[in-house]
Amino acid sequence: MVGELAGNYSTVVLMFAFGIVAMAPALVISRMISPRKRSNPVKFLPMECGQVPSGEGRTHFMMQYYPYILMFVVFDVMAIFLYAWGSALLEIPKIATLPMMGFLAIMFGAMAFALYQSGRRRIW
Amino acid sequence: MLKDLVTPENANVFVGKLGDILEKAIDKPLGYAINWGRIWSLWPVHIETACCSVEFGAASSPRYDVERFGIIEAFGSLRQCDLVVVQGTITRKMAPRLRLVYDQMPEPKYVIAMGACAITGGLYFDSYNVLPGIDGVIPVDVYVPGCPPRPETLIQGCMLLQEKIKRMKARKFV
Amino acid sequence: MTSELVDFTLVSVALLGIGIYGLAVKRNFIRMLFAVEIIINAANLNIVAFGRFLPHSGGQTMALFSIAIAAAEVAVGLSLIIVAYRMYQNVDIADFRSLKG
Amino acid sequence: MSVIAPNFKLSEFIKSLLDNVFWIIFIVVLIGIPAIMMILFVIEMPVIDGELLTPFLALTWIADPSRILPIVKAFMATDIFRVMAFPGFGFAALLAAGTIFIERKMLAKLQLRVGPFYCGKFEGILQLMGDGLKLISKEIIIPAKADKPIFWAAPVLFVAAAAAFVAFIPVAPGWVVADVDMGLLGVFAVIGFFPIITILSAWSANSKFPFIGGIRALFQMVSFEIPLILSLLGVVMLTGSLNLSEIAASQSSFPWIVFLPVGAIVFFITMLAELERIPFDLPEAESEIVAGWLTELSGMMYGLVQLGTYLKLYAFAALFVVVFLGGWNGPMVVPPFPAEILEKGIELGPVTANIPGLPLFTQDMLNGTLWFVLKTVGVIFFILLPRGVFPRIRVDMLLSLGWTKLIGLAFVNIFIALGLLYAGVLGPGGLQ
Amino acid sequence: MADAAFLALAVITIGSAIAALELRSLIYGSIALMGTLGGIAGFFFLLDAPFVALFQLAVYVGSIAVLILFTVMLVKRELIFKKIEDKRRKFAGIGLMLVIMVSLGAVFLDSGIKTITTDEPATDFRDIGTDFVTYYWPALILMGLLLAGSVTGALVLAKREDVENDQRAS
Amino acid sequence: MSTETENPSADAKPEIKTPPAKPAANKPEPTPVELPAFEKSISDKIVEKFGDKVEVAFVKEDRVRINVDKENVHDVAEFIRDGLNYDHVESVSGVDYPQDNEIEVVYHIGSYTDSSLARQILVLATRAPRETNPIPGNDATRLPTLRDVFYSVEFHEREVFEMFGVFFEGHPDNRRLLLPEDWADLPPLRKDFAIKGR
Amino acid sequence: MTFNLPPGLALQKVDERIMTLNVGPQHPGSGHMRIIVQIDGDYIVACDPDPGYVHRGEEKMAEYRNYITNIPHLERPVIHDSCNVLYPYVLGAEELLGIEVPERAKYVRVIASELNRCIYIMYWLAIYGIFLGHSTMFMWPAGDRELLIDLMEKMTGARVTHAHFVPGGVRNDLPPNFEDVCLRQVNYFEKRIKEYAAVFYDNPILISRTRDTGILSRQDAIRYGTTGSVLRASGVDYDLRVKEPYDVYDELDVHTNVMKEGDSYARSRIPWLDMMESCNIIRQALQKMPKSGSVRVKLKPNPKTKGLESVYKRVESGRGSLGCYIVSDAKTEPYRVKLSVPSFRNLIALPNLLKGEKLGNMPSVYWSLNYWPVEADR
Amino acid sequence: MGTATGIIRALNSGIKHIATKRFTLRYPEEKLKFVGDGYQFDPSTGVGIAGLKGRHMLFHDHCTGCQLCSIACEGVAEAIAMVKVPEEQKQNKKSIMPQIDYGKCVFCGLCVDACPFYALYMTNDYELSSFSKEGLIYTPAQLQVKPYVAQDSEIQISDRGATHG
Ligand code: SF4
Ligand code: SF4
Ligand code: SF4
Repeated sequence: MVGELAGNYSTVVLMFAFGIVAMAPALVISRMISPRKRSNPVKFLPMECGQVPSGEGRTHFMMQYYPYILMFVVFDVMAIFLYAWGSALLEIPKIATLPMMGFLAIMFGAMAFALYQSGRRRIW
Repeated sequence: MLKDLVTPENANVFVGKLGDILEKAIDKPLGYAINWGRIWSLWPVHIETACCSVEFGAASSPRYDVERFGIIEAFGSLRQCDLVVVQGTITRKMAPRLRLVYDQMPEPKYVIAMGACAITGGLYFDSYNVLPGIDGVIPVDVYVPGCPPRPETLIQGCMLLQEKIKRMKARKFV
Repeated sequence: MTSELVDFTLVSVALLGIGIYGLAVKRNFIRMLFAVEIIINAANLNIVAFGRFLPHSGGQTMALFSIAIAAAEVAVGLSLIIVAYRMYQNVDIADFRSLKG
Repeated sequence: MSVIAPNFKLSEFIKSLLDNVFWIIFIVVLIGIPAIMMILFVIEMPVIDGELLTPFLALTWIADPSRILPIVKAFMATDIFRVMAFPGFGFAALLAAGTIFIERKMLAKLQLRVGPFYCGKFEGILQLMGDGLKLISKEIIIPAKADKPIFWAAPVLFVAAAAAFVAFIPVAPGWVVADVDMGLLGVFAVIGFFPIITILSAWSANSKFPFIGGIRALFQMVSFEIPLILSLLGVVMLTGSLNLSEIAASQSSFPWIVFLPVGAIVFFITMLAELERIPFDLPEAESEIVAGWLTELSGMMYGLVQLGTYLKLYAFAALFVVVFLGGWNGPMVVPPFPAEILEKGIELGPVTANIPGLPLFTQDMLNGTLWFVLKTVGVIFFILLPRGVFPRIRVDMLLSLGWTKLIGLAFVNIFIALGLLYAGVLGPGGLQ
Repeated sequence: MADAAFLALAVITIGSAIAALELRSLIYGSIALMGTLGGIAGFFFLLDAPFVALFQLAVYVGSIAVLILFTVMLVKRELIFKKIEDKRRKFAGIGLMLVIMVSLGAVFLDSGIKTITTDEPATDFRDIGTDFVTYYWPALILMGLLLAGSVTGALVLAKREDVENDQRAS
Repeated sequence: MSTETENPSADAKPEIKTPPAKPAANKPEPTPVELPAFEKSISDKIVEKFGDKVEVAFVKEDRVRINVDKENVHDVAEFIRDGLNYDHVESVSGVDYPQDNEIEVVYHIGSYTDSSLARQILVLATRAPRETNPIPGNDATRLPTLRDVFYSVEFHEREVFEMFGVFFEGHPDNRRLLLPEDWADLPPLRKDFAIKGR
Repeated sequence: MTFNLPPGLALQKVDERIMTLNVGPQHPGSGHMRIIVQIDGDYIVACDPDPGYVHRGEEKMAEYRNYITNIPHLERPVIHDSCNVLYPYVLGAEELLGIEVPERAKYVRVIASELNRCIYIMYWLAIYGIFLGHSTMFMWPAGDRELLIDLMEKMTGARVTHAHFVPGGVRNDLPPNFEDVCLRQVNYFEKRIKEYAAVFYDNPILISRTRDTGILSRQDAIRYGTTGSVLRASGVDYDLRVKEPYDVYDELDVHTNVMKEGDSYARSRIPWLDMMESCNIIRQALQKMPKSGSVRVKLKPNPKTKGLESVYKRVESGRGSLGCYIVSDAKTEPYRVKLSVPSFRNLIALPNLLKGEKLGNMPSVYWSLNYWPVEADR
Repeated sequence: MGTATGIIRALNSGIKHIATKRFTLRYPEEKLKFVGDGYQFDPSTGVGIAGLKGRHMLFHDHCTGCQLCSIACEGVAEAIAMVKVPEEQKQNKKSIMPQIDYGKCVFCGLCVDACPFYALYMTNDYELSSFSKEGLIYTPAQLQVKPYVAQDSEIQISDRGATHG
């Protein structure tokens, strides 16, 4: 039957939902029983070490490490591809490892280049 | 009937009153529990104002170890703290910052004035740049005298503060 | 109503439509990327659905490849956006006409 | 905020209140009770052990408590119980709470001091409760320009994601919330949620330090996810399964750490990084960026994030145990339950001690749980220990560590596994 | 079981797809896009393809969404909330969408696939792995080349070439 | 160091003629109190170079004090650095003399590189005119900065500026340092700034 | 400094990339000061220290107090190094008042000063540990420091603010049996600080974090006029206890620790070596000290100086050479007291060292400068 | 390999310390032992007697009301104020005695040094925290009380580390 496997996974969703259902009340209860005082608008300013904050809080060009995120996207795919291969490894002929090695070699090349690029700090 | 009773304007009243009733019912036990929690979990904000911070550090050192009382030193952000230990002199440059730090902390919050400088200005009673005590800046709960106070005195001050919290109403503000 | 192939295809068609709408209407580069993602996902859904209902393991394999390609595409696309944004300080597609990067 | 009605009169208010009470009672009596009756009438009550579960059965339980057992047993078999209590949330939260307490005490001992001591009379055992009560009664400050929905949701989602992670962990044979074929992949999918929650929470606070911390957390988690994924591949290759229960069961004779120590080390280090534990706690490095992405979280929000963090810690430690240390496998130490004990209880001279809960559990399950918990606590100890011994690493060092050394080691591990497999040491023709 | 889940997923997926395009804030748009991707993953579960589903979750939600969020956060705050589009195009777009949806939907509903359903067991995920390295191995190598090319290209693109290049642009 | 000898002053040569490079008995430390001969040679070199422009206030053991006019202080400082091997300023202190209507700025100059000078402190004092109603930065209380000679005076001079109102011309960064941002009173270390109750 | 700014700075749009962070005054990594850093991504492109949060006007107030009542005041800038910070003032006042100090008092002073140096360094080390995220390294030094504090407390009756040195000697004699206790605890203390090597100084993470960060070359160290451990970590052999011995240091065998590297690691290691040296000195002094004798010259209640005179005295404190410039006129109060404090002198190096560093290096570089904000502000 | 051995050494050192004795002084139960009864000053020799500089103690029968302590403190913290006391103390002609405000006092002991009549001592009492500023002002009558002392913990050094016994 189509969709029978999905039942197994529903417990994960159930657990996730339970996490939300169990924890949201904690915030609500906390909001209910905690004292609140909004006397001073200063209170709601972003915290900046006892200084009245200046400037935009959300601008931060941390570009130095941006290549790592780019690499992550690609190599994540690679890693999970490897799982498809690795979990079936016991059943496939040994010769079939070669394409995977070729794939890995290509990826190693790419990774070496990417690491070299990301190591050069001047260009980011 | 219900409809014209609960208008948007007075809905808050109802909610508030309902809260009050609820509070009455569970006030005693809940208040006690909350106070108990607050007593044993005083997290001081990390604001060093002057040299008393040395002895504040000593109070959390292995020899005196304020963590026995649930006080964790060197806490990161002020948003999670509930105790200001004013560690000494408040200069005119520092005072607004101290006030800001105090303001930005979430309720309930407590203040311990540590050291002669924080209480009255101490040695610097006639200095041109030092405030005579911090009462004018933030309300103080416990005074811990000394210059600097011995860690024992500070711990005693913390115990006094615990006593004070025990007697406080759990919900001071609505 | 039980789950049938046609249900999945219909959902996929809806997503495709939405994606095409987004591509046609939006001029924000990032939004257009969103639209492309939606279209790719619609296609994946179809691939997997057909693979399931006309049993063939190739469907899932195709989907895996498709997702991987999408990942590569997004990486390049976002790099493009960054370059373009750095040049024009904007994400409006109209500004990118002279983009040569 | 609260708008008090301008012409507010107490008498009117009381009158209206009384009216309300009257109406509520009226409506409940007129509609509610029949409705409940009808629902009871319509809904089919489950049959357990050949007995129909009716409300009247409760009366017999009062007379004979042991008759409740089948029902409890049936309840324990449901998903709800698993999610809420035993292998799921309750168990994990209990262990997480224990972890926090142990961490504080152990760190204190390492640092030659006492740690929490006075709270709860005995060695500060209730310290955590105190902290929790305090946090829950603490004001929650939402920064003025914060993105409120995300800001509120992030801590809750963090706990929920951690809980979803816990769902994959098999504690004892058959005791797992989600017994799925691809548990390991599921774990990776769930881990992928944490960076998103972190960065969203950091962004929504609209403050500088959280944003820097969030971006750091993002870089860190994202960079270490790949060595994490790769380091587990060796085990998967050798077992040929992604099911965590099967992986655990496959180690009945020896744990995989014997053959794949490199993978275990890589996994341990990446685990520390994913958990933001001390050598890698850059996102919360207090001497640089205050408290990182937690800076603006106050009160219970902070508490929830802490809870989520420690749930995650438990889940990672458990994953380590399951994958590398053989999960629940261990010598049988729990004595078998003879039938007469189950039925009659233990005879201790004149008295007969009935062990009430015992029939609910099997020997296997108790033994497995025991070993599992022991191993997990051991791993948790080693997760906690670096906090006392190492300083914090720097972010560029961290990233280069993850991307060069650890990925390299992970591949070494993969090739070791491949070699073992093809040399016939392990796998179909080998030891297993 | 599958039906309720199917409906819910359909609503989530399509709703959040619309939201992803129409929400004012790009951040919320990204979150909604994550909803769409997750919904698709749910469909994959329903189609007994958990491997693909989890791959989708890990890759799309776990990494692509992160990358998108990160990029969106780099963009100036005003731009995150700015909507650039005009009315005419919008109506044309809606029209186009409807035409496509109706025509394709009609085609599908009218064709023979309407009745297709299956009782065969789902494909084991190990078959996929086997396929990968046996039947599809050229594709795998190609995929490797593609991924390598993309990461190289992306890095080369995203780096700030040199100073004067940037100055010319500004 | 000896390059300066080609400019002999009109005065009689100083009678103590120690070899300038390596004075006796200063390397091994425990030597007991000796006559401040070495110190005298330092002051003599300065006097030799600048003649009347400098005034040697005292020569004590390890300490030589020289008073200079504000016009010459820069040159003297340069000579002290290049000719005498002193390389850093330990402290810059202002002293207010209301009766003289002057503010004295005292540089304590020491040397790390020259081990024979290790225990020496050369005190270079100069005076700036003082105003009764100072407008820090905009009045006649000015001195040339020594920052280009001795980099280490940077923060010290900033401090003297805010504590005494002595403006150092040519100092790149004459901002407030220690006092609160909104300080509007007299510079506090002047004698006419009375602290409360005294 | 041979660092080139990231090329982004050359652009006109730099302001977008650059974020200004206020580090302090309420910041776990700043102490009582504010450092305004501008960061471009992970790199600090500019840094502006903003001290003065503890400026209490000690120098002004010293003009209103007589030579004795100044004592509690002048030790407040560095209360955990209070003997050393008072030392130059006391020496100067003795010279101005023309007092000869008894021999035993000199030895007591040396012991107190060395103990205090260790106490200071231990606190410094504790904070350095916490700045690097090493909580154990906060706790151990903070705890072991108490061993010496205990000694000082026996000796002077206060934990940190001793007010022990006075012009004319020390306030009170050593308590009975002090020598034995002192030897025992100092020996144990030395054993303890050797333990730190494994967990801290030889820890590979610490080494990789602090090596080659914030390098202060020899020339720069001299040019900025830095002092103390900062100077000696840059390869300049300069210790006032050797170069310009005061009190009885010329009778003791003092060894100067010098390191060549000039990076944060060297700057953090030198104080540790100094502590061992201090232990040695204490042992020597305990041995050589006259077993009995007067420790304080009796003074008139309000001593006066002779006339307009000035002295400049220096001692080697825990942070480096600490000078005190006293101008006196014939009054009971000094005319002007100026403390030339090492923290203030080392502060000059901070903006230069931080420029171009990574943000993660900020705490380690900052605190390795041996900076105590209260002292710098006075 | 240097890295690995370093890490192992650090871990080893950490684990070793788990077995070391705790250094903590459990303060409210245990209290430190000090030298003597507190800081005193012998006006005849001009040298103090070692002891803790804690709360002051005033001997009413020695105090003559000469104000010297107050004058000494003026330069320090202005903590001492001379107040009228009921005229029971025959020694004190002016019937004024010092009253000390511990919110200001810095425990320097200079007032003890200044008292020529051996009337002002310091004691081992340091538990002075209070809820209010007024509670910190100690009148002559309060200063007369000798504090109760039960202080007996000292640092003990053994093979397994230092403890407080
Ligand atoms: S009370 Fe004493 S130790 Fe504390 S800040 Fe003031 S002067 Fe410093
Ligand atoms: S101890 Fe010092 S501050 Fe306290 S009263 Fe005596 S002189 Fe004044
Ligand atoms: S205590 Fe001593 S100094 Fe003070 S008034 Fe009495 S006798 Fe005079």
